[in-house]
Amino acid sequence: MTTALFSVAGAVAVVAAVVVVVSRRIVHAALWLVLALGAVAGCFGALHAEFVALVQILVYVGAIVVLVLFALMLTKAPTNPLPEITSGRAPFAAAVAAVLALILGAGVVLAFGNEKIKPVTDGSATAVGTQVFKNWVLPFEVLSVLLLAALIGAIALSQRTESAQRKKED
Amino acid sequence: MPLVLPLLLAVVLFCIGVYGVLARRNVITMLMSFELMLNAVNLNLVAFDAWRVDEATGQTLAIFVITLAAAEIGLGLAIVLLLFRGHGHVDADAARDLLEHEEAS
Amino acid sequence: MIATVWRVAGVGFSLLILLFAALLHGATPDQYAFLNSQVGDLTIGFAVRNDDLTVLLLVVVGVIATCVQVYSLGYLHQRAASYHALVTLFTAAMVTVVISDSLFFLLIGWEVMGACSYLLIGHYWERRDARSGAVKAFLMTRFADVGFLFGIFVLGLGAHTFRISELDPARISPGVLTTGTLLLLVGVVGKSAQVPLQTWLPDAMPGPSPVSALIHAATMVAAGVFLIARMYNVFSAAETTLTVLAIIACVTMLFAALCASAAVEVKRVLAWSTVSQLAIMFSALSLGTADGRHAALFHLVTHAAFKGLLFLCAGVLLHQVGSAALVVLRRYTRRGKLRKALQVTFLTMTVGLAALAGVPGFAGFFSKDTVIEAAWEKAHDGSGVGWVVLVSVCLTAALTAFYCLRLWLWTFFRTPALAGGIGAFEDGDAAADLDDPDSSKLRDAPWVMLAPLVLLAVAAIALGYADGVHLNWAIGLISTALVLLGALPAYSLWRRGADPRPILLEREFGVDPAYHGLVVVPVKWLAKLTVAGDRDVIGAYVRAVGRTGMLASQGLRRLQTGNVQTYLTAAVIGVVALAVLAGVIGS
Amino acid sequence: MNAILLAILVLPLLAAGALWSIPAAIGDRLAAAYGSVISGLVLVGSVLLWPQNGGWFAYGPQDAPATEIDVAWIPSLGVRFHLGVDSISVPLIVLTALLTFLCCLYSLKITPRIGRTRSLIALLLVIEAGVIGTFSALDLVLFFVCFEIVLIPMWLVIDIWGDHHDPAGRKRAANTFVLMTVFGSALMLLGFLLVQRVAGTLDIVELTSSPVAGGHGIPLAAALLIAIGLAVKVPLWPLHIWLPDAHAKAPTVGSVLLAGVLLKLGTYGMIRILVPVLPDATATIAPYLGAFSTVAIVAGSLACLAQTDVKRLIAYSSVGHMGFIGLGISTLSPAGLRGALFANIAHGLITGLLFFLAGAIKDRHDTSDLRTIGRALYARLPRIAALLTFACLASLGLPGLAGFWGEMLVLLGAYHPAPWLPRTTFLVFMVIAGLGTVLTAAYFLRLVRNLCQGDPAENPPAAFAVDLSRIELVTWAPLITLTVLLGVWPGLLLQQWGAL
Amino acid sequence: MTLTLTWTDWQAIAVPLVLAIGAVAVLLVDSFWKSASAELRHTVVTLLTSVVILFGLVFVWAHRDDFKPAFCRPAVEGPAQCSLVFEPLTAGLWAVLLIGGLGVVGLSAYRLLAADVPIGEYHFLLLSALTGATVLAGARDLATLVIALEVVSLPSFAMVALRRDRRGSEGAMKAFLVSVLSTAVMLFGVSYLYGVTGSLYLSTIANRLTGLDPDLARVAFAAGLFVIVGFAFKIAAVPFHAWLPDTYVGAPIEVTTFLAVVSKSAGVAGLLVLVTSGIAPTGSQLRTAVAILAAVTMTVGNLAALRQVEAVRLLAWSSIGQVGFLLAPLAAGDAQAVVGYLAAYVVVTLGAFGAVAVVQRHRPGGLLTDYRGMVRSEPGLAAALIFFLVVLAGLPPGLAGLFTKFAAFQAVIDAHLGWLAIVMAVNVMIGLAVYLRWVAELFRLPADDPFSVDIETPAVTMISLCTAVAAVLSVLPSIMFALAT
Repeated sequence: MTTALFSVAGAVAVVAAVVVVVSRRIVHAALWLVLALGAVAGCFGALHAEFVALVQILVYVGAIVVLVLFALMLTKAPTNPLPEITSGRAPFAAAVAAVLALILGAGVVLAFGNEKIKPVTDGSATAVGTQVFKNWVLPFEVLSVLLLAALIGAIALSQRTESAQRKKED
Repeated sequence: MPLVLPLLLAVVLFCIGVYGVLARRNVITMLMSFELMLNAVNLNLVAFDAWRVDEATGQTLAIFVITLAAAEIGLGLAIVLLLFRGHGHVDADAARDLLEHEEAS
Repeated sequence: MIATVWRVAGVGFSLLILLFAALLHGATPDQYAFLNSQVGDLTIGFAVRNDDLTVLLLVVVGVIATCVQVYSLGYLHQRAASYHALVTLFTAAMVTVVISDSLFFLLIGWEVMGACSYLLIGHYWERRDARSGAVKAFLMTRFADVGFLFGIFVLGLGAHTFRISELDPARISPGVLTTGTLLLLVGVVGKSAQVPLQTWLPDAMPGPSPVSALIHAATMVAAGVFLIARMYNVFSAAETTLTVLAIIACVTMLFAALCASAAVEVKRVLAWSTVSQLAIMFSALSLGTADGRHAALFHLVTHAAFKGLLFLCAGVLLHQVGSAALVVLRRYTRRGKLRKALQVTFLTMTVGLAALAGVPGFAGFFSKDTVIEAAWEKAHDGSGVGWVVLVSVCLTAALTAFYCLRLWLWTFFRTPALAGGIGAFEDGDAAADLDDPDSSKLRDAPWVMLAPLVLLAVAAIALGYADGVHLNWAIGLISTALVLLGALPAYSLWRRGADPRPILLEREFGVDPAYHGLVVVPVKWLAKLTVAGDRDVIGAYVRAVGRTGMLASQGLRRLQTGNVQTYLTAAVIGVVALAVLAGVIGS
Repeated sequence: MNAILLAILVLPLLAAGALWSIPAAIGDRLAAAYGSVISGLVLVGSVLLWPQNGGWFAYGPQDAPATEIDVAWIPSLGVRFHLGVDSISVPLIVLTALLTFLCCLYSLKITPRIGRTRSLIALLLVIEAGVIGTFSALDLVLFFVCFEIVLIPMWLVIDIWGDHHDPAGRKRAANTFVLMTVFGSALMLLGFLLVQRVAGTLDIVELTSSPVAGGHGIPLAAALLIAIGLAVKVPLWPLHIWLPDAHAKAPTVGSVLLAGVLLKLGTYGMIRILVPVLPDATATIAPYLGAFSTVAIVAGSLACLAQTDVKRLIAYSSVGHMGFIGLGISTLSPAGLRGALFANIAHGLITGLLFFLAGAIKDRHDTSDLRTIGRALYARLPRIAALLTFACLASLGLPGLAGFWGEMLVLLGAYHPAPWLPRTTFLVFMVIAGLGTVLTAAYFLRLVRNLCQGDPAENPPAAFAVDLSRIELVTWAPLITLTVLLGVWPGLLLQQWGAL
Repeated sequence: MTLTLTWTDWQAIAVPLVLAIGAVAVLLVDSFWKSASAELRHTVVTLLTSVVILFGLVFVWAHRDDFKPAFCRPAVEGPAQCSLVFEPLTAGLWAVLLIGGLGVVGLSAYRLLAADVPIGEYHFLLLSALTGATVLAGARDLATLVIALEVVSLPSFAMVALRRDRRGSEGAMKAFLVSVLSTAVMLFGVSYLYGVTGSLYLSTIANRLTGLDPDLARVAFAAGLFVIVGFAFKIAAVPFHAWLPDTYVGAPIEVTTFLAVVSKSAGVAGLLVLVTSGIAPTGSQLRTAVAILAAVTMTVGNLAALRQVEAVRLLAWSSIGQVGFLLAPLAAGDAQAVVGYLAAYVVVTLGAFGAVAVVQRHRPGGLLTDYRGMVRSEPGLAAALIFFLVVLAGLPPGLAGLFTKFAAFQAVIDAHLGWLAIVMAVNVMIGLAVYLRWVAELFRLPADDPFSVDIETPAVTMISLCTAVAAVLSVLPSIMFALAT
């Protein structure tokens, strides 16, 4: 049951991801990204990591993609297809990605080919919360510094410089 | 469920992300590809967590990674906007102001 | 001012040598070592000794040096300071050789002589022949000295001492003895201009004549004879070496005498005669007997007197006439102008040539007879070496008489066959012989130059009797006959105004061009090759490294495209490559 | 004594610092006078060290150097600040101090055209300190550090004060010099570290008393690396390629110090470190070292025969002479090693003199090209030409002058090498080296013939050509005196190394 | 589910905590004190930042010999698993990082920092990054390590673009993209390491890595490689270096200094922790990989620097070369040599960038030829700069550089990496050629218009301090090597 669910979600994720990176319309790509991320969240659910799946939907779909769309808007990204979304590098990039996939895939299959995941349901928020506050206090705190720094940094960068402001006023 | 299933999915997603990063010119699309790669990471973490029957260490790290991604994308988009303000576009491979000058001699 | 100081110092020093010799005369033989230091288990340092040989050579050196220094006062005015200083140093170096009891001390004198001769031969450095003659003299003797040095090593390590007086042939293994003496012989051959290292001595003639006198009579070349005499116990124990020495000596004496017969310049004739006479001394030494040594030293002394005399006479000719070439001198022979103007010179030179030729009654006659006698005795004992020496010396005696008379006649006398004489020495300008040069200013040299001549002329006669006359009449007769045998053809050729010089002899057997082709040219070629190798091979590698670095730098700059996606691609490829590479290296 | 040793090391450094810290406006003359005083003091100090030193500790029965300073420096790396002198280092220290002193004295009147004498003097003092440090270092790393100290100052000396006709050339020469030497010394450092890995210490005294045994494997690798590193400095053929350019382009005082002192660092290192610390491995590489040295003798001489630049010629002659020293070391015999040590000093004196003379000739003609200078120097500059002839004779190893004894002992050593070396091979080296001396004579005579002799009519004197000046006489007199003194009394030095 | 922090925990995180609090305080002071003049505000901010960092230094000095494991839990097997360990090595790394930070603060004093950089945000970001750096150096689990690395990186990129101009944004963009990719790669590696070993704690991972079956070991190797590569991006090891020159040139020079000093040191510190106490035990193939990285990095960095004509770009490439030298002892696992090298590198890089900043403020071209004749016109500055360059080259009189290189050689030789030692020897030569070009320019006389200005007092102070410290380290190099023991 979970396997089937996982397979479906996974297939959707892969298809959506491929569209994200090949779509000629950037806004479409962003929307397909929503689908891909949602599908991954589905996969999490199938693996009984419901809390992670929830956070994934909340943070990614709810926040990150919205941010991206805003950015697209602000950078006046054209909604119509672009003539040149990829450069001549694309085939080469594809080859590199394929080789990497082959190496990694082979390694993974060789290493974990016989392992099975037993369906256990401990993906509760309680377990994760316990972990965070019992064993992972330090990274959690550091993460808060990171968020703050990133926030302030983003704000600082988004402010107009005084000279630019003056130029605008002129 | 075989463990390789999520792992292979992660590999595929990761490599799609790599392809996107290397091939797409638009910085925002590149950022989206990064998100795909990070999702692959999370998939791995959750899968291993489920396999290990652990104390949800993997899931915890996955949560951290999601947060980290949010921070990254926030700052990244700020930089992208700044780039757009300066250059008028957001093409990664067209921003080449900093290319060094040829030696005079 | 400085020149005067050096002049006085020079004369004073040579007189000092004589005084020193007088003081040492009769003293008991003794040695004294000083400034020694240990190197490993070897002692390296200096030592002096005195014995009869030292005193004898000191006298010879002192007399000749005094004559030369005094003579030079009148002879030389250009750059006199350095000249007298060098002559003094030259003499001092010979004295070092003579008094030394340490092989290294001896070597110092030995090579300083070489250096001084180089500088003195090159005294007229404006002249091309002087420059090249000087270089040649130094390089050939230097080459020989390397052998000498190795000889010192072999003998010194073989006997575990570098003291001459401590070299005991009985304590040295025969092989080492032979090797060592042969190597020393190389040095001797070079220094005394024996075959095959003979070519430098005739070419050293552009030097000032007094220097030639010094080199040929008392220092430099005589040092070779002295050395073998000094180390006679060692040499006489090495049979092979003596045989080699005999062969070299016999070849040299004939070779040099033949060359002398064809030379057309007074000093060159004399130079070759020196080579020849030295070879006679060596042949006497090669007999390995006490008589032989005695004969050689006797000849050395008489030779010093008459050869010094002859070179000083040639110097007068050069000084007064301006040239010592037969072709020039001949022009002054009309009505005996030359011999009348330079009367003292003529007379003393006649004495000198007579002594050289071995005319009975003169010193050379007695000393040469001593050599022949020693050879005869050795030959009588059934020694092949003795026979060879005997025959060679006899032949040489005849040849010597031939070239002496030839020189004497062509220099001072007008050939009766005037017409036939034209073209005897000139190559192209036959009529030049008929020119009558302005000889009004031709007069004899000042007394400072003539006094040494007279002194040496007296010596060239008297020394023959100094040893006490104990003449073997048979040998005396034979040698007189040989002199006549040699003199007659010279006279008859001169009468006919002919001077046939076989091309082989005139070119001195082509040794010089051969050496040039075999040594000088390849060395020059190698030198060019080395420079090219440094520049185009070793240097090229170094430059290539530098250029590679620069090119690599340039290439890396190309990779820096400014395109961030190139960077990312390179990075991802780097990851894959690193994985593969580390896997390969690790396993 | 320790105080003196430390003083002669630190004084030049401090003095150089002080000289730099005063304004640039200080007169050239004053700077040179200052340098002369300082280096004179160092010279006095180094001479005072002379009588106090014991024998040659390296081969003595576990005796230590008489004068030594030993403090821990970097304990975690095993590096000590260990200085000490013995009879093989003191003569070299005195030579260094003497040449530096003479260079400073010379700069009183004669300086490179570009000026900036203050900095030049300061750099000379730094070089002096570095060289003295190398000669007195008893810790491998300290040796390495001092070995490197001289590089940048020397590089600057060549790069700034070098031949002003050829800026690109002098830059290239300076760079080649410094880069090759640095590469060599880096390899040497690797060798030192291998020694440390095997022996566990970097202290030369300890290493000498308990040397690293074994002639293959890591000791051999260490010996090879050290030998190559030092050979670059010596320089041994074919690593000599930096030398002719560096000498030809360097200013006079630079050439004098470079040839007189810096080259000795390499040979000193071989005698101080290679031979006693890695005896077995050194024996393994000795025949090769000897072979390359012999080639250096011949190749250096041959190259000299075809040179047209007087400074290059003298530079190449150094290759040949250093070849003799290398050969002496490779014989591992008492005579050979002493010969090498003696030749070190003699070469320093004679080549120093030669470079002073070449500099004098170059200054007077504004070129060092033989063809441009012309001939008949005897007529134009009789005294300088005479001194040049003297120096050439000394350099070609004329017995009775200092150059002879070193070469003689080296050849003697080659005739009788250490018993564990192949004797026949060394006999061949001896013969070739002996012929090399003839070639040496040949090129020096060629130099004299092409430069000093000649027809004065065809080579008119230049208007400004002044013969020997007083400062030149004063500067060169000590070198000449010592050359003669050591020539007639080699025991002066040989006795120092006598007690085995 | 109780959050309990012991006294040891508090002590161990005291420094990062104070830094973080200081960061916020600085931001608040700047934001809510708009009335003050720019100079006063800048000075107060600088002082506040310095005090915070100085506190860290004092703390480190006071506890230099302590061993404080923090955020621990008992492990199933082996020793306790801790997230952060304060030990002598940590103290040494923190000292280096904090000194670097302090130096950057000093070089960013009033009138030195570009006027269009907002000072509150600048110092906030600087302190945040420093917080991350300190945590990174003490981190002993992969989660902390990764997040701390991000805390170092993200503020740095923000700082690069803080001038909000074309060049800065381009530089930031390049650095950011590379960094994000590296984070993704590293996290991918972390996820596999977790999968293979089931733990994120370095000590546990190290335990479990031994005795894996070959298939898993292969995955573990790839994972470890990914993690190392993540750090290699941050420290700009070749071939992950290409962003660095562009970013260095694009950023304000003070930020470039920060990147070269703090950011890079933090990366090295993290890698050191990772390699020595975690994923790459002695004999691991990963060390070989690091050695290869070291060889390639130093060669490429030095070679590329050989022909640069701009001062900053030359320093950028040479810093890549220096990282190669840092990686060499790291591959040998010699923490002492790494920390010593880092210390010398930090001090002289600070000084060199300080000197370059002085020149660049007056001659924006930034070409090497601008330095022509400086020994005569600005002898003090020139002498300092020459000293720094010589230390970087590792030649006397820069003994600090020489001995750190020596220690690196020693480490490599002791680890039997002969080939790497030879590569290093070659690179010593190339590196020297790089720096000598610059030194030659300084000495070249006469120049038509030699550089000569009144140098700002804080710059003089900072450069003098760096010179003094480098000189002391040259005379007493044992100080550097005592940092990590």
